[in-house]
Amino acid sequence: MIRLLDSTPTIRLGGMTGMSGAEGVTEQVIELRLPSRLGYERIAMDTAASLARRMGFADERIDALRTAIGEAVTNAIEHGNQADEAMKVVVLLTVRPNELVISVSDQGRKALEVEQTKLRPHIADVFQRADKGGWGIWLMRELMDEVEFTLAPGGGNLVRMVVHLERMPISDQ
Amino acid sequence: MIRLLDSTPTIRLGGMTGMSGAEGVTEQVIELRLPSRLGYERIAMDTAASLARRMGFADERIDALRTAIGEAVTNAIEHGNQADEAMKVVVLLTVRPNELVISVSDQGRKALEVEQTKLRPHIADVFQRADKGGWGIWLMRELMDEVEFTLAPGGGNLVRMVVHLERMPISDQ
Amino acid sequence: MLEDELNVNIRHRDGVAVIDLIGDVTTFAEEKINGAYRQVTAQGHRYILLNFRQNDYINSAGIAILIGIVTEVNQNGQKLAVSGLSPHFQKIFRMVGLAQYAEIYQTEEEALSAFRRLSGVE
Amino acid sequence: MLEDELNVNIRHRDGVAVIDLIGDVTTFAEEKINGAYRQVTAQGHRYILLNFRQNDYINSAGIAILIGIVTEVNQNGQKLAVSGLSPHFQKIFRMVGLAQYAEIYQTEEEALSAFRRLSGVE
Ligand SMILES: Nc1ncnc2c1ncn2[C@@H]1O[C@H](COP(=O)(O)OP(=O)(O)O)[C@@H](O)[C@H]1O
Ligand SMILES: Nc1ncnc2c1ncn2[C@@H]1O[C@H](COP(=O)(O)OP(=O)(O)O)[C@@H](O)[C@H]1O
Repeated sequence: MIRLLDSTPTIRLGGMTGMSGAEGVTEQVIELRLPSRLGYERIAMDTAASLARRMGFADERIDALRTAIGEAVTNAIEHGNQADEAMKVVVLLTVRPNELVISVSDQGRKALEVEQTKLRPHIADVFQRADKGGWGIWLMRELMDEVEFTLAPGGGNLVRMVVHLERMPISDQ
Repeated sequence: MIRLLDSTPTIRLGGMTGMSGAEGVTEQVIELRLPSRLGYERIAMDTAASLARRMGFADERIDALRTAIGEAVTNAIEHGNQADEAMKVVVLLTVRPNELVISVSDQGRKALEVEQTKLRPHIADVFQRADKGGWGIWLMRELMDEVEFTLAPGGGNLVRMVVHLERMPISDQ
Repeated sequence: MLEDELNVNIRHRDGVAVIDLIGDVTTFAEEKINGAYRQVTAQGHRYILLNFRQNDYINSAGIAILIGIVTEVNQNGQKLAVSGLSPHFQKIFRMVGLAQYAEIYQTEEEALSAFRRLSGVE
Repeated sequence: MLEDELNVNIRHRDGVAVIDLIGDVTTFAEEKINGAYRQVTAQGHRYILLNFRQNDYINSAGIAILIGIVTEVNQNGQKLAVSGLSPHFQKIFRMVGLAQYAEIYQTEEEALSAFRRLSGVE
């Protein structure tokens, strides 16, 4: 796997020894900490897009990633951190040979209920409601390969999303 | 100053209360932690460029910033952290009403000598040398408004660079 | 950069009210979009085109604003179309179901000729 | 994306060896650039054009490689020109002093016609 990363021209970025596990799985982690102010989600979107581009993701996957990470960070700012600018949103971008893992965590001023993570809004119903929102989490689920909600180590809300690189792995084992 | 930030359409990003000092100076800090592997400086360049663009910097200032931060992070990776991928390069981007402050720190596996921070290479001399390098720090100094070398809190090397936003400050004091 | 703000511009072409959305369609855009819609509605327009600019940022808060517009368009018996969306946002509009209530066209011209056919038939 | 790698391509136009540098000019580019230079030198070329692609990434390690090329160009009595640099890198080439040893042209065509005038005079 190390060889795959290093011989692939698209991944000048790939990990070598970074956080090697027992199985020789390699990954590299980028951490981004943002103030809880709307607008800063754009920085997370651009950083993730820059990374995904260099990993070799197709443009449409990058667009999907931009939208998903934008929604996750916006929720962390608005809901999880209640737009208290002193609170940080932490974005971890983990580069693996065949996937990019994105985790977005907040400081949990407001807890995310499990039911809220499973909503599938229908536009015809939404017309009847005063609040036309509620599309963010559903969009993340639709656009990413894996989406999972857990508690962050510090007690906040954490969304973990995975996008797979659609490239055939050439295993050297 | 708060008013300036909030009334300026180009700074949807500007700080409000983030790290307010006694004088009411406001700033917002973005932190980026990168693995010490060449190539990852591109992520720092793209993140800083994304931020600078939203702050309203002119394209040529953004190009200068990209080059300067790229050199600083490359040095931190190659020299300060000796390309040990487990070591982190920490980039702090501080958004102020009229400037962007960039600090890049490494874990100091190799100390940066004061004389090295003051070199002004001349190409005619460089032709005679086997090593044609040594342009990085000089480029940072040429391209940024302020450049300063100190020790990082953790003992590593720290470069602090400032770029001024060329927009007339409208003080409300 | 001004791209971070939404600028709204209203034009009238062939009996269609064209609302250009230049910039990002997020929560900050709400007043401007609703204001533009109310203005063309007060002018009695039945055909409305929301003309986006490729590659601008639209998020779920922006989608909620657009669903609000569709709600009123339906109540007021108007016809809404959209143009200028990137393929990514065309896909998202389809996923959300907005495409059932507002025809999606690549360009303003395509949307206008579709409105012409429609007004000829009606 | 392949843009992260440097691709080098050698063409011959009007007696000039044109070396296209497609991609990033950083420490990883050293072998390819030096290899291309040695190849055209072995072929006896006197006029060499390094043709960059606007907006690619060039860093100080790339500049060091180019200074290495200039050193050899001077020793071998060749003439070097560059084209395709963005305004930002034109500025940096001037700051570094590279512009004194390699004429900077906006486009390949401008560089080639300058070489034509030069070879006519010599
Ligand atoms: N990070 C979070 N912390 C706390 N609550 C959250 C978080 N993310 C989402 N929620 C809750 O889940 C709901 C649904 O989120 P979402 O689908 O993104 O739609 P919207 O943000 O438009 O309401 C939110 O209204 C909020 O109550
Ligand atoms: N972050 C750093 N940590 C330790 N040493 C450094 C650091 N940055 C620069 N240096 C030293 O300063 C010298 C000059 O740096 P620079 O001007 O960037 O040129 P180059 O990296 O091409 O040698 C380097 O060769 C290195 O010895």
